This record gives sequence, C-alpha cells and structure tokens, in this order.
Amino acid sequence: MRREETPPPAVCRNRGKMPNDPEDKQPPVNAQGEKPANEQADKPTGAPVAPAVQPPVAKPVAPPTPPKPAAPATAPGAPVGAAMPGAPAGAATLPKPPAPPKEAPPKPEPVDNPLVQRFKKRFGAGILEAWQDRKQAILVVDRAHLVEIARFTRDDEQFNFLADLTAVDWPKREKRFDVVLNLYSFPKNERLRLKVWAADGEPVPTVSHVWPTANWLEREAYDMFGIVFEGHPNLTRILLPDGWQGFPLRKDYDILTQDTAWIRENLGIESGQ
Amino acid sequence: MFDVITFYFFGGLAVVSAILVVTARNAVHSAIFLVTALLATAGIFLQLHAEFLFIVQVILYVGGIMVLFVFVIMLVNLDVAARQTQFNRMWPFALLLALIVSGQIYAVVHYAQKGISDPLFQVVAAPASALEPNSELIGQSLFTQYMLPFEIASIMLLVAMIGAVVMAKRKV
Amino acid sequence: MLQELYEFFKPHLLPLLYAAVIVLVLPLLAGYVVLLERKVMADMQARLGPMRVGPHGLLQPIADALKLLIKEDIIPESSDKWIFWMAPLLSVTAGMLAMAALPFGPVFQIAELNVGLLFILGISSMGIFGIVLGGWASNSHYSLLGAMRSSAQLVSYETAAGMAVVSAVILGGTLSTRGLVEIQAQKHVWFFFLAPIGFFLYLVASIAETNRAPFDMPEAESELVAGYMTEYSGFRWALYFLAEYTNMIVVASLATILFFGGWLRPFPNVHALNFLDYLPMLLMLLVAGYSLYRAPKQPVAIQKMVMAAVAGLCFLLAVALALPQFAPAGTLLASMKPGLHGAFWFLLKVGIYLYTFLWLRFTLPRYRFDQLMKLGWHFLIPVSIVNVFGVGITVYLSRSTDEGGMGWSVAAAVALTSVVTLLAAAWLAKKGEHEPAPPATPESV
Amino acid sequence: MTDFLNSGFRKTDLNSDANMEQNVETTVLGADEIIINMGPQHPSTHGVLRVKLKLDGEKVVDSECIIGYLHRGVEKIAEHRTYQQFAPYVDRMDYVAAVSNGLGYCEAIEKLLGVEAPPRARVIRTILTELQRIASHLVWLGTHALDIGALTPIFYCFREREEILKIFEKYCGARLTTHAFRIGGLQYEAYDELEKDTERFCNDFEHKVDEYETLLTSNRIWLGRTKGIGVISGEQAIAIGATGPVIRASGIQWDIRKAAPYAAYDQYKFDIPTGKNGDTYDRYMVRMEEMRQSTRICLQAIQNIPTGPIMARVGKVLKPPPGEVYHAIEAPKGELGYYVVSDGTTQPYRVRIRPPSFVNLQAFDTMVKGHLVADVVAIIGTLDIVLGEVDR
Repeated sequence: MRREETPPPAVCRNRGKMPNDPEDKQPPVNAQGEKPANEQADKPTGAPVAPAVQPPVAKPVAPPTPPKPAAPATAPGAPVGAAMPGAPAGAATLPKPPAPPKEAPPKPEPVDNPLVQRFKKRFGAGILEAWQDRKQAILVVDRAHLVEIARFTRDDEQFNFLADLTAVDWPKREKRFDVVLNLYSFPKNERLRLKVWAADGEPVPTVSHVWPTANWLEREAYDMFGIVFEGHPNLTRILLPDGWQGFPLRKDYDILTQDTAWIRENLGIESGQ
Repeated sequence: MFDVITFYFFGGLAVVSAILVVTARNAVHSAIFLVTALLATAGIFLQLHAEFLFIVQVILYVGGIMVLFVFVIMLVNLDVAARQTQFNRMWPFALLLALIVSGQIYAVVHYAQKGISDPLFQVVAAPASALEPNSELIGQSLFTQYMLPFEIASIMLLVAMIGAVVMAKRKV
Repeated sequence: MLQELYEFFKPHLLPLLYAAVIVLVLPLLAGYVVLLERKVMADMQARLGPMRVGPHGLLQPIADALKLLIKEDIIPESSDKWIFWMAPLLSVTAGMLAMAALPFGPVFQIAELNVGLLFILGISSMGIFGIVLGGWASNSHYSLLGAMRSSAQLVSYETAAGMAVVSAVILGGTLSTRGLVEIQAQKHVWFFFLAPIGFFLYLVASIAETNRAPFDMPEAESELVAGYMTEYSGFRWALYFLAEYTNMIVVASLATILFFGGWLRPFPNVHALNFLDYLPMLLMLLVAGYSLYRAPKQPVAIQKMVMAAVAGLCFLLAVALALPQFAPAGTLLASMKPGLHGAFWFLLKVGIYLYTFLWLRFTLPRYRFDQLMKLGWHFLIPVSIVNVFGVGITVYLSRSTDEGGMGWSVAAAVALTSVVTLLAAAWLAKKGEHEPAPPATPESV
Repeated sequence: MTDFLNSGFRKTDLNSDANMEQNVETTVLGADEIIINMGPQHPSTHGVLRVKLKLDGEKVVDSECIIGYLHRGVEKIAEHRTYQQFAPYVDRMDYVAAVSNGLGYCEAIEKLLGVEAPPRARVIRTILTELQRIASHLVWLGTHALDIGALTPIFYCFREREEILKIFEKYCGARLTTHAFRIGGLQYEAYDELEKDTERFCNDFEHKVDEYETLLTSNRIWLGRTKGIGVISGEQAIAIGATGPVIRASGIQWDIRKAAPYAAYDQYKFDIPTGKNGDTYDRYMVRMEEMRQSTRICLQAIQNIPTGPIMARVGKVLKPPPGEVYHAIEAPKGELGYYVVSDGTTQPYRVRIRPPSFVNLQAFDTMVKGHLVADVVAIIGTLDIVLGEVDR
C-alpha cells in the first residue's frame, strides 16, 4: 500500500513514564505557541485575535456554528458546570496548564499553532476554522477539499490512522451535519480532529480511499444520518436492514420512532412495534 | 428350498435395480440402485459359498468405487442432468449388444444342459459347503494359473491411475 | 414345511440368539459409552458431568433415548425424502452387520467367516453411504460439505488402516478373526509387540475413519454446525449417533483382535500370573462395594435404590465370573469359564481403546481438512507401506531362525524394523513440514 | 415417482433470507462456487455475526460480513438520558469487558467536565480494569480454542474467570454488567479483602497461563491451525484501523496505556508484547502475554493503593460546558473511544462510541480470503469480536 511512513515500532518510545504529558497528547496544540491564547480566552479581555476568538458558542456570521442551537445561549465563560473544584490533589502527573484561574470550565478556544499554520498555508480557504477543545485540536475543513486535505494529513502530517469517523446532527444550522474524523498519528503520537460541514443531501467526498477504515464507518454514518459519501465503494446500510426508512440518529427522529411498515412486513408483528 | 428363495430374491433385486439404474433420472438415485444391484450380486456370491469373492465385491465396488462415484456425482450438475434425455441415438446398437450377450449366455446354459463335453460349456455345480481356505484358493489360482491376466489387469489399472494423475496435474 | 423351516434354521439358532442380544444390547451399550464419554470429559475438564438422572447420571442414557424417541422427527421440505429417511438406517445397519463377525470371546460370535476381517472392514465402510447420502439428501450446504469431507476422509484413511491391518495379517497368516486370536495364543505374544508401528498407524487411521476428534471434520461443530447431521433431529439423529458409537466399538474390537490378543488374558501361558484370573471378579466386587458404599449418600430415595441395584448387578456379574473359576474342572460351570472370562477381557481391552479415543478428543484441537488429507496421503500411507515391508522382514527372520517360538532374534528383528520404519516416518514428517516453525515468542520490550 | 426422481441438488434457499436480500444468487453445485451462509445462528460466530462466504470447494473466494442483528441504538439512547443514567448502558456493549467500557465512558465525561478522579479511585479503577482484561482474554481464549476444536481449555478459562467475577461481585455486587465506576470516581469503597483477593488470584494465575500454554502453544495441530492464518501486515492493520492485540501482533508496538496513559497506568511498569507475522498464532501469543502483563500491573497496583477520597467533587446534576471531547482507552479488544458532544444541558448532545470490535471486524474480509472454511472460524475467533459492541 502506499504508506511510506509508518515506522512501526517507533511509536512508544515514551514507555517508562511521561511525567509532563497530559492526559491527551496534543504536543503541537499544547506547544508554547498557544498557551497565551489559552489564557486570553479565559479572560475575555480581548486579545490581538479577539474578533475571531469568540467561544464557539456564539459564532457570528460565517459558517454555521458548531454547538449552539440546543444550548440555551450559554454565555461565553458562564460557569455552567461551575460546581467542579479545581484539579484534585495528587494529580502529580497531570498538570492542568491553566490551573490557577480556578473553576474555569474547559471550553473551546481558537488555536493557531504550527500545525494549523501549515494547513492554512497549504490550503488557505480550505481550512474554515481551527480551535481546540479540552486541549484537543479541531480543524474544520471545506467539504470540497476534504480528499486533498485528507491526503495531506495522512502523508505529510503523518496522521496515518483514522480512529473514528462519525457525524453530529445540528438540525437548526444551515448545514446541519458535522462529519467528524478523529485522526491519530503513530509517528507523532498525536490526535487531530477534522470536521466537515454538510447540509442535508449534500454529498461528502469519501475518504475510504485514503483510510480504508472509513469504509464501514462511512456506511454507519450513512445508515444513521443519511449523509451520502460520494465515491464510496458500497454505500449501503450496515446496522439497520436495507429496506429501513429514516435515519435514526438525526435529531428529528424520535427515540420511539420505528419503521413500523418494515417491521410489519418483515417480522410479521402486527403492531409494528 | 430356502436356497432357491434367497437366490430368486437376490437375482430379482439385482435385475430390478439394474433396470432402475438406467431409468432413474437422478444420477444419485441411479448410483444407489447400482449399489443395490452390486450388493445383490454379492449376495449371490455368498450363497455360492464364495466368501472371498463376496467380500471383495462389497469392498471394491461398494466401498471404494461407489464412494468415488458418489463423489463425482456431487460435482455433476444434477439439475441439468435431470432434464437431459437419457437414451440417445446409440440405443439400437446397445440393444444389439445386449441381444448378443443374452444369446451367448443362453447358448452356454443350453449346451451345458445338453451335456456337451467341450470344457467351454462346462458349468460346474455350486459347492454344497464352503470352499475351505477360500482366500488361499483364490490367491493360489490368481498367482499360478491366471498369472498373466492378473498382471495385465494390474498394468491396465496402473495406466489408468497414471492417466488420472496426469490429467489432474495439468489443471493445476 | 414347518419341519423344513426348522431344519433350515436349526444350525442358526444360537447365532440368531447372539444377533438378537447384540441388536438389543448395542443401543444401550452405545448410550453408556456416551455417558462414559461425558463423564470422562467432565473429569478432564474439572467438572462433574451428568448428575441429575439417576445416581451420578447413571440413567441419563435412558432418559436421552426416551427424549429422542418422542421428539418430533423433522424432514426438511426440500430434502430428498426417501433418501433422507433411509440414510441413518444404512449407517446403523452397516455398523451392526459388521458386528456379526466379531468374536467377543471364544464362544460369543455370530458367524465365523474365513474372511472375517475383510468382512468387518468392508461392511463397516459401507456405513459411509449413510453419511454421504444423508448429507446430500438434506439439501443443505453444511450437510453437503460434511458429506463430501466424510467420503474423502474415508477414502484416504481406509488405505492406511488396511495397510496397518495387513501387518497383523502377515503375522497371523489368516483372515479369520478367531484365527488371528488363536495364533496369538499359540505364539504366546500379542501382535502389538511384533508390529507396534502397525498398531499406532491403525490407531490414527481408525480415529479418522470413525470421524472422531481430532479428525471429526464431517461434523466439526464449530465449522459446519453439525456437518451431515445438521438437518436431522429426533430419533433419526440418534441413529446416526448410534452408528458412530457402533463403529467406534467395531474399530476398537478390531484393534483388540489384531494387536491385543482378543479375549486372551494378559500372559495366558505364564502360570505365575494366573492370579490375574481372579481380577475380573475382584474388579466387579470392587465396583459393587463402592456402589453400595455410595448408595446411602444419594440425595433421593429412588437414587439410593438405583445405586443399590447397580451394586447388585455388579455383584451378580462378579458371582457369574467367579463360579466357573472355582467350580471343579470338568463340570458344565467350569466349561463356561473361557467364554465368560474371555468376554470380560475382550470388553476391558475395548474399553481401554475407547478411552484413548476420548482422551485424544478432549486434548487435541481439530485438524484442518487439507492438513488431514496431507497427514493421510503424505505420511500415514507411505509409513504404513514401509511398515508392511518391515513386518514381512520380521516374519522372514523369525521363520529362518527358530520355528514357532519367539526368541531374542525376533525381538531384535522387531526392534530393527521398527527403528527403520520410524526413521522413514521421521524423514517423511520432516519433508512434509513446510512451516519455518520456531514458535515465535512475542518479544516484550 | 417423478418427484422422487427429480430431486437433484436444488437451488438453495439457505442464503436467500428473503427479507434482507432481494437479489440472491442462486447457485448450483455444478457451478464451481457455492455460497454458504454462516450465522446469524452458528456455533462459532460468537453471537449473531452473519458471514456470507463464497466457496470454491472449501476455499473462501469472497466473503461479506452482515452485522446489525444486535443493534440497540445505544447512541440514540444516550441522547435521551442524563450523563449518569447512560453509564450502565455502556456495560451492555462489550459485555465480556463491561468494566473497561465503563472506565472509558466515565473518563470521557470527566474530561468533558474538566474534573479528575482522585488517585485512590484511579488506582482501584486500574486494578479492576486489568482484571477485566484478563477475564475478557480468558473468554476469548476459551472460545477461540473451542472454535479450533480444543474442547477443554474453555472450562479451565472459565474456572479462572470465575475468580475474577467473584472479585467484581464482592466489589460492587454485579458480575457481568458491573457498572463499577461513577463519573468522578467510584461509588463504592474497595472492600477489605480486595488486595488480598487480587494478589492471590494474580499469583495463581501465572501458573494457570502456563497450564493453558502446555495445552496449546506447542501443539502441532494448534500450530498448523494458527500459523500463517489470517495474516495482516502492520501497514494493512493501520490502514484498516485495527487496534489492540490485532495491531500489536502485526508488529506495531502501540498501546494507549503507554501512548496516552489514563487512569493510573503511568505509575506501573509493564511491557507491550508484540508479534512479528501478524497471524493468528501471534495474536494468540500476544494475548497470552498480555494476560501475564495484566497480572503484573495488578500486583504492582495493590502494593500501594493511595488513601483518600474516592469521588471527585462533582455535582448531583452534571452539566458539562458546551464542547466536545474524544477519549480513548485500551480496552481488551483495542481502542475504545468515546466522542461526546455536550450542549451544556444535563443530557449529552451526542455520544459516539468507537468500538474496537467493529473496526477490527473490517479486517475480516482481507484476512479470510484464500483460506479454508475451517480457517474462517479461527479468524473470527482471533479477531475477538463481541457482537454487542459491533452492533451497539
């Protein structure tokens, strides 16, 4: 296969102990470059990047915002889960970087580190947004450029492992679906999340040629959300029976809903339940 | 009397199954009838106290060849085979051959009854009791009196075996 | 007419009686072999096995048989009904027919044929028809695969088994089962000691022929569900089981006759070991005593009774075995000794052989089909041919040195030919081994 | 009579399953290939996996996994339960490793909340999770050996697994679907004998693993059945997304316990066993060694269980701030990931579970091609799938 990197065993040199590695390793994201940004975001005192900084809860105009709709307008720094204490004692191995500003709940903040810069340099407008949430880097990329970006991510940035591909439904948004790709890099021991926004019915290019894992995962996303992956070798339902109507994980599909016609027809249960 | 009954039972069974072998449309059923026919023949051998012949009949035909035969049938497309006509243009020729053979048999039996002394027509009566060292008798006659035919038959079998191996190998 | 009928059957009365006994007892025996198997399996697997029906599950076979009798007999809609109906019968018939020539002791034998050995081999191999036809008639892919595996397996291992049998036949010089045992008695040696490799070849081939693990391809339950029996249920299914266990008993009996001196007591000619004659009754007494000891400990009254009944039965058997032993010579009772004791020793040997079957089954994983074929054709058959030569040389040497008796020269000849055969076997095994093989241990870092 | 005689090998209805498949390829045996349908009811498909095999004789030409027979819509249920209410549901996914599932979920939500379980809780979690790993591997070993025809190991394995389940039972009252952990720590304090029980079990268990190995490891039949079967190279394994023992047997030394330590794994010394050839035998050896390493972790952990609280201070009502988190742990079967999106309410907006079995099962088609029917069951066994997790 065309996987020139993958030096297999070189992965876990860090076996003994990794005292200063936080729970999820995102070295580039955590790199010194964005630590200030981190703090700035905590104190909404405005920063050089201020306009773009808005905690994603209330994104202004541009593309539809990620986690807004159902949330009853959570204020940016509003201590929703304020009950939490700070880092409990004894977490010697897990330094929480911005610990002092106590009770700061984790929340998304934009990020602009070398990794993101490389992406932006390469693809420019193809990268719509970049932020990190709970120290996990997230890149929102343009649907049209997905395959290119995926290739780049795999080959040049060495994110050779697609851990997961799934979707999230935000029905109130203009483009209601997030297609979420959780990537992992064996050489770098890092994780990265790519997101693509897609409206209902908009085909998303498949990445199953880039990461063969995506084959079943995309089928599942199709099965559950009805997102069409363009170019997928075999885009059929995977968990539900083939004739099923409706896409269960959409928000407008009630938890009690069933395809009663299908059940009646195929299982011979009169009530269809 | 019971000898007669058993003889007619086995004989009738052999004849009926032999007819069914060629008339059954399903090859597996034909095979089963063939086994029955061969077993019935073996039964007649046993009745003649030819125990060795009986068991050789069972082992060779029933045990060995039939397993292979059934094996082959598994790989034949029975659906197609069942629809094919079973008697082709050669049937008059086959009938002729059958007539000739029956004529020969009749002749032998007829002349034997007339008591012609030519050893060709001598039909020896079945022994009343077991031929004692049965397998030894067979072995001795095979390896002394009938040595040449025995060897020729062996070589023919060898040739057939080599041929089968060659044909099977070429495919690989 | 009646007179004639009587005249015709008169010489056959005793064999008919034996046959009736076998037909009646064999299913029961097979049932108890199943129970034994389950108990042995349970013992090897750190559990108890059947314990509910009767004390220690002693009535389990009967309960199973009853359940299977009244179970619905399902014949699949698209099966070939006649053949489906007939196939299990074929298997059972073949197995039982083969028993006709087996001598369970010097007396107890239905028919003494001078080609008895061939008869057993030929007839028991007919049982394969039941399997092949049943698998085919079920019209199921699993059944068909099982049937095809079964026939291929039989064809491959029949040869090796036959060759292994030939080694004993060369030593004995007869095809009669009874004759083989008698010659072993004359020569004062079991053929196992003259053709040990022949015996082991026969052991492997017989396991394969009876479709027992690790060669249970035709019914490999984790691959083919139940192989040729997949579509069978109820009593028809039980018939297949009966056939399988009958075949096991036949094969074990054959091994006993060929290699372990049939009904002969171990070392029948060594007078110092005559105390072995008391072993049968003592063994039975022991079982009876233990059953009696366990009887009060059973939880339910009826189980206590059954246990006591078992003890009584064993005691009766012990008495039956003891009476001829202690009866004065020349009486009718004393004349029954060879028959009774012979049957005991014969069944004991058969039981030990069967135990080996079970032991292997619970220890070894299953072969794959191609490996099985390879083992048969590339290893067992060549080795068995070499073995036949080896045995021939042994016979020649023993004839040329001392007639009849088994001297040191024979022992040396046996050792020599065995070593040569073993060397050939090792060479074959090495040659067939393609795998690069040192078991790669995971290297921990 | 004609009826009787007309029955050749008819079209098989076996593979039609008329509801699900409209275009069934009807096959006649005369055509070289037959299609055989393994499952959903089959002794060795480990639940309700259904595999359609195209066979040439006994050789597998093509295969297709059909899954979903155990789909319960766990992810949908999650959206309608509060964070705490959903926790017991994850136990029902990989029901032979419920503790590991619970650990992943609790840690993911803790991460989402920004809290962290206290050290004592983390150590106890580690002990229980490692015991669960052993239990899961024992189930795997027993069933895998049974698939390959060794009837006995499963009883030995279950005997040892019983000891582990007893420890679970003493700890939280449940044996299978334990729900042992709570978001923020533990609900129950460790019972008094936990250390002693664990120590006794671990010390015994080392010999037990050797015992299993005497039955299998150098058995010629076992070697023949597992060596070179279902080979998958390191590159292929990464591409297909395989994780856990599957990827380690292919020579990739990667274990989330080392790569991104969670719970208390950073405090203990243990090795990551790897294989070379990526075949069934290597996966077997890797798992056997993993069991030993798990006992090693447990023995280290019970030496020094810190004292202190077992729950972090989390409220009765959990309202994680809006945002999302992906948290992965090394479950017995591979990477078990939870991707949780919060909208600030008490119910998760979306919970995505990345099941290791589901992704590993994708490797099946690649691994099985060209092998025989008997190898199919060996390969299903070696992937160690649990259908509850595949279908969720």
